[in-house]
Amino acid sequence: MRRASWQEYQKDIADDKYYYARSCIRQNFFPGSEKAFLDILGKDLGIDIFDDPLHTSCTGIGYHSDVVPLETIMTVVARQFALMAEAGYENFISSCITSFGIYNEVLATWEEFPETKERTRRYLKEATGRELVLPRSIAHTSDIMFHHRRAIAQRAKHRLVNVHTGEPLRVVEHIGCHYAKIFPKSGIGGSEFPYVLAGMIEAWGGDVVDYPERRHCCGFGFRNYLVQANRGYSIANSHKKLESMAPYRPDFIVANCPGCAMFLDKWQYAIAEMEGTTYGADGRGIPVLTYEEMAGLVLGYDPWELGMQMHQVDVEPLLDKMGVAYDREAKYLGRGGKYIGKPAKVAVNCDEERRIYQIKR
Amino acid sequence: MAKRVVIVGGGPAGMQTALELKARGIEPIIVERDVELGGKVRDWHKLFPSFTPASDVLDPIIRGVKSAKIRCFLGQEVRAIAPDGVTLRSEERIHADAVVVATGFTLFDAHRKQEYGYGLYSNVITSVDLERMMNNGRVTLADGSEPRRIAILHCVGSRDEKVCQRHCSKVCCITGVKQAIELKQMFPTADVFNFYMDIRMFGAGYEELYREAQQRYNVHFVRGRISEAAQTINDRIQIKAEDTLTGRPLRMTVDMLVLLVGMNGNRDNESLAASASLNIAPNGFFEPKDSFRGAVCSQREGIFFAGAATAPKSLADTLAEASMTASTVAEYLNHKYNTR
Amino acid sequence: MTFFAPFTIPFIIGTIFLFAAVATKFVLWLVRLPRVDKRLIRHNLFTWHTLAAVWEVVRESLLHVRIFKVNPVLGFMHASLAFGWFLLIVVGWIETVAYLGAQWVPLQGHVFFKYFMPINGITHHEPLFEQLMDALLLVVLTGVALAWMKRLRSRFMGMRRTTKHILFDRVALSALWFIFPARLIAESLTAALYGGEGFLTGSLGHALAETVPHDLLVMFYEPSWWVYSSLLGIFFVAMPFSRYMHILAEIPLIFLRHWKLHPTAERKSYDRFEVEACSRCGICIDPCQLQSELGINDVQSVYFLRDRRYNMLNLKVANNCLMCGRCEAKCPVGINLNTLRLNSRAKRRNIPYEGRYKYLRGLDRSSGEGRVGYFAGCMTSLTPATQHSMEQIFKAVGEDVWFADRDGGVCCGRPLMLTGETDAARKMVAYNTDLFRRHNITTLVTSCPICLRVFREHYRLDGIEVLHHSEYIDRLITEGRLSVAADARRYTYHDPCELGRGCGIYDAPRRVIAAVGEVVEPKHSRRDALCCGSSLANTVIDDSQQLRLGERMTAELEATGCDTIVTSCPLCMKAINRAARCSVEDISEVVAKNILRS
Amino acid sequence: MRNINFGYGISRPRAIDIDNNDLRKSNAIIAEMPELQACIGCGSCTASCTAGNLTEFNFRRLHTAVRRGEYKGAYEDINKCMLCGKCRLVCPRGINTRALIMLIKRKLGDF
Repeated sequence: MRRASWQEYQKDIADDKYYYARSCIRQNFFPGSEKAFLDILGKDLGIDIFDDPLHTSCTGIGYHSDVVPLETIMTVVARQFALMAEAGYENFISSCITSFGIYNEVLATWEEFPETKERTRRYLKEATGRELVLPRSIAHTSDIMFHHRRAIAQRAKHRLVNVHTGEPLRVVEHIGCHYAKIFPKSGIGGSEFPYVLAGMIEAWGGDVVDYPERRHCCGFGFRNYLVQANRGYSIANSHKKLESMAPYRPDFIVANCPGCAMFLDKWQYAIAEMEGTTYGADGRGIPVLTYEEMAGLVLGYDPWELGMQMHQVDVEPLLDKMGVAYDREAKYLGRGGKYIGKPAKVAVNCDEERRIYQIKR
Repeated sequence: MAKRVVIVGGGPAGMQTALELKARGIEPIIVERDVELGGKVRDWHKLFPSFTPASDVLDPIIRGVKSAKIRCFLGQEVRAIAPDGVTLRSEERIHADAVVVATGFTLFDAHRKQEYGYGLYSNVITSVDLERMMNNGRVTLADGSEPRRIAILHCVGSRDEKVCQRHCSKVCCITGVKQAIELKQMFPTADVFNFYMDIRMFGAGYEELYREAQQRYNVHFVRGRISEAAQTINDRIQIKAEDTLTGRPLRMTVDMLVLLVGMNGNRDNESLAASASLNIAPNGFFEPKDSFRGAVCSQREGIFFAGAATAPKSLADTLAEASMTASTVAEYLNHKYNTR
Repeated sequence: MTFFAPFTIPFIIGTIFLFAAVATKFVLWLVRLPRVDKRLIRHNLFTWHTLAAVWEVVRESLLHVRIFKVNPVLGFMHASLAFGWFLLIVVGWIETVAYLGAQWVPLQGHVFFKYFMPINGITHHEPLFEQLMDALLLVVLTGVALAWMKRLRSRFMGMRRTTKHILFDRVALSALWFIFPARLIAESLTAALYGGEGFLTGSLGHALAETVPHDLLVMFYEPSWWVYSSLLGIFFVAMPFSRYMHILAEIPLIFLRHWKLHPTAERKSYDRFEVEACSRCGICIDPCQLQSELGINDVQSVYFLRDRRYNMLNLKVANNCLMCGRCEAKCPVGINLNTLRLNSRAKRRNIPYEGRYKYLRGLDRSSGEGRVGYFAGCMTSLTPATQHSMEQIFKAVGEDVWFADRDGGVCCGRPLMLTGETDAARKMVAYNTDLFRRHNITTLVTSCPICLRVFREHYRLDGIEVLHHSEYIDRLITEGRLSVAADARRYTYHDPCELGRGCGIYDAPRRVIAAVGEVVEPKHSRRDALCCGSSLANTVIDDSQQLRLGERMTAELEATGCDTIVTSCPLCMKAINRAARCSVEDISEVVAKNILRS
Repeated sequence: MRNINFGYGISRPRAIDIDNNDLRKSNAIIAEMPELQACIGCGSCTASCTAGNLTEFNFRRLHTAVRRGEYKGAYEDINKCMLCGKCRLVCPRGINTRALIMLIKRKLGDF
């Protein structure tokens, strides 16, 4: 197989006993995904995973936006590790790609410049009274999902196959930049052909789409999105990717980074508003899934339990293709049948409402 | 009795050294890993800067070796070397009065520059593949059609710390110019873009050929290294680079991407050097005794170098150096046996 | 007597056509003259300028004195044809009067007088006229013979190359070649049949009468006059559209010129007189170095004027000229070839762009203070030795100098003018004029002849004396402000085109060099000096062609056996430096090296 | 189509897009003066440039961009040139830069 080189870089991933660090963005935009991850590992696969209520944000967004200094973030990271050790774990897994990059960067810095490590040890002690302990392994949660992909395949209720045609679904995988572009060795498959999501897709019956702008950043880029003046640049990146993948007519996009999944989904709506272009075979957008949502669907989870109603792009066409049963009426109903509101439709031409956002110039 | 010299490697350097030693009444023995003499030049179509067919240069040398009845161990690999002979993998030992290391270089494996998708995308080929295609008489895309736009990328596996090859392979620039001209001759309406970091035209006639490629053949030279290549839906290659001379990123789709692969130190250099306590330079090639007066001598008496074993060299340089090696070896033997 | 015969019809038609066509042309051109030119005419019409013009018409239109000076054989050819024919007409008219008194005779009566009034029909014979007319015919025929010769072997006429002509020219030329031989035959036949005493036609007539049967002579008699008349008719019809228009166009041109009209950077109606006054003699071809060194033979002034006249001028021809002025210096009609070439370029590519050169506003990079301004010129920054030497000279004479462009100035505008962008150049002219004025200088010294020329011709710098640095240095030496030591070196001076032919400065630099060493002249010098080939005026020839021109002219300079080649233009300097084996110096360097400190 | 004012749009890429650039003019320029391709990007022209001394005019970058089919702003920019010809004197490849400037001007705007 030509893609063999995608598997070239491999890394050691622990089989069990994970210390789970959450993602700021995902808790807000994809709360169902983190829950699904814990459920899949804990309940379906029976793996020991600890979701520690004491841990905090890694402050990565602040760091990349130049508001959190290096010493601070190192101390925060050291505290997370200390919490892990105190909880009796040594395999640190992070739900966020930004955090994953931060942890790797901090560990590499400590190794290259031991004085920074000593300084952090002191700060940690002074600030929290905790001791610095290094984890035995660091992995991203998508690495963990990849690691257990075959076990999930064995338990699959659905496969990434169009049940009407029997054809494999065409899946675009998008890897967060900080997964392997900072340290190629930190990602499965390296930076050029990361295999982490492709491995899951292939294990679960789908076809990976390799399109020209596959490597390109989604455009989040922290300051590029956070500062409104730069936001046009941010959306231009997603636009470039969507333009490039469109000819391949993908059935859905799967991403392993909080920002990417959010942007590739939400920008489709913004692009539709700005350019009148809606992507996807039927002009209804290309659904964007997290890998937990993808795994959840494969394992037969209810899509609304997974939080897929939070997406801007409707996922129903995909669910229909996969033959996943769902309650159309219950989509926007929360606990106790309460209406939770719904996002604007991506296909803007179908939208009757006309709204103007008041944005200060 | 004639003095005997074992030459490790049956490429141009080894053969030329053998011929010149033979002419001096010394008995050369060639040990070649391949089953045929000739080395990598055998795959080459035409030589820069004169477009001389490679066989016009190589064939007379091979014929010379055969007609001089020089003993050749073909398909035999040398495991260890010493001033008094070599040991083959078969543990057979060949005694000699001196040894010449003419093991040449190893081509850079283009797979290692993953971002260019060699072996993955159907129309990404190396300069060596292109020569082979030209030798077979037809250059086409994977689907058999003619390329209309071709990119040639310089310095693949040269001057690149990311693949631990810091040195310049010296001959790729002029090869890129030569191949661009050959492609334009084959496909006059095609656009050829050479992406380079520096153009190093060190030899006689090279700069002139470069200018001819630019002005007469309208080859586009873009100063900038391609950062990544990706296959498009119709099997073309989308490439990204910076056009550093305009200071702007540049992107385009080409039908064919030719990677000018560099020369690396021979992959056996480490083990051979270890067997005889020779030095390996940081660039992976053998380190000669000194670069000026002892360029073909090793640190050990009785072991000599010829050709690209010590550094990337053109064929002309290799042949010239082989002559120097032969005379140095002859003088060494003369001195050694007459003063004893 | 009616003086009519059917054979005169072609002649009459031709003559009427000619007069109508030429009159139309002249009237149109004059009417279309810009107001300034018309005012000049009114102003100068009744002055001695008009008399001078009449004298020049005689000298040039009839006698072709200037061609005589360039090439005597060619001069004789033109004079014999023009003046000979003119006298034939005048004497013929007198002859008619002598025979018939002051009665009105139609034109054809004069021209075909021999036909209408053969000897045997005349009561009182005037042999003097007959001999005179024969003599004049012989003179004209000699001219025709030379013209034939020129066509066949131009070298015989002292020309390496002659003009290639268009169809109209060929028709007119062929007619002209045979008009006078036809007249000879017609008049000789007349003499054979009706008698004649002329030494040419009469003798030939007698010979014919003796050798040719009478019937044949009768048979050919009328047709021979038909041929003569037809050739005249054809020639007259072709004339206004062929190069022979010059015969007529040159006359008003001479008057206009004496009334101070001249061509300008913009095309105007006056140009038509100059363009059509070109006789396409081809004298401009030989001096052209593009032709002699590079073998380019379709761009010379003669072809340029031809193409422009017939509206088939293309950019490549208009642009492919060094504007060295060597052809202009030799043009017997004195056409302003460079100016016409320039305004052709302007017509084709002067598109003003509004936002252009906005960046000049408020710019001042000058330094120093003084009544003398020094404008080195853009190119001089590539020959810093010149700049340095000038500074040394200024220092030696204690001159306070304002440096206009030591830190990079604004171009003088001439390069733009040379490519025809006169409107754009005006912005530069305005900028620099303002700059010079603001700094209150009284003398402006420049080291670049290109700048010098534009300063003198296009800048309005009243109150500021503009000098080339060679003139300035010459003045310093003459006034005794600067003393230089003599050395034993032999110097060959190269006249830059813009300085020599352009500004007429030949002696000042030579005097300066002579103060230092010996001046040896190359084969071509002064008005005849060769161009270095790097002229900014030419944008067509490539680098190798520039180099070849430079090499050839440098070889000629070196052939003098000099120690040092001296020039006074940074462009020439660069061109000579590329090719020279001996040392090359700017005139300022020669001086600066030899300054005597008091 | 634009119903909402987001306060920003999709930025156009800065990249030179050879695939979508109209190369006809640049091809015509190169065909007329193939010596342009002989440029080795040494920058002598720009370094010596009279206009470049006073503005940001950069002839080397300009003609390189034009060759890649980037014409935007090139005409306005090239009009900063005063045609003084210093660049032609310093070009190591002997390129007839003045003719080139006139040619580019002609192809991009004049006439």
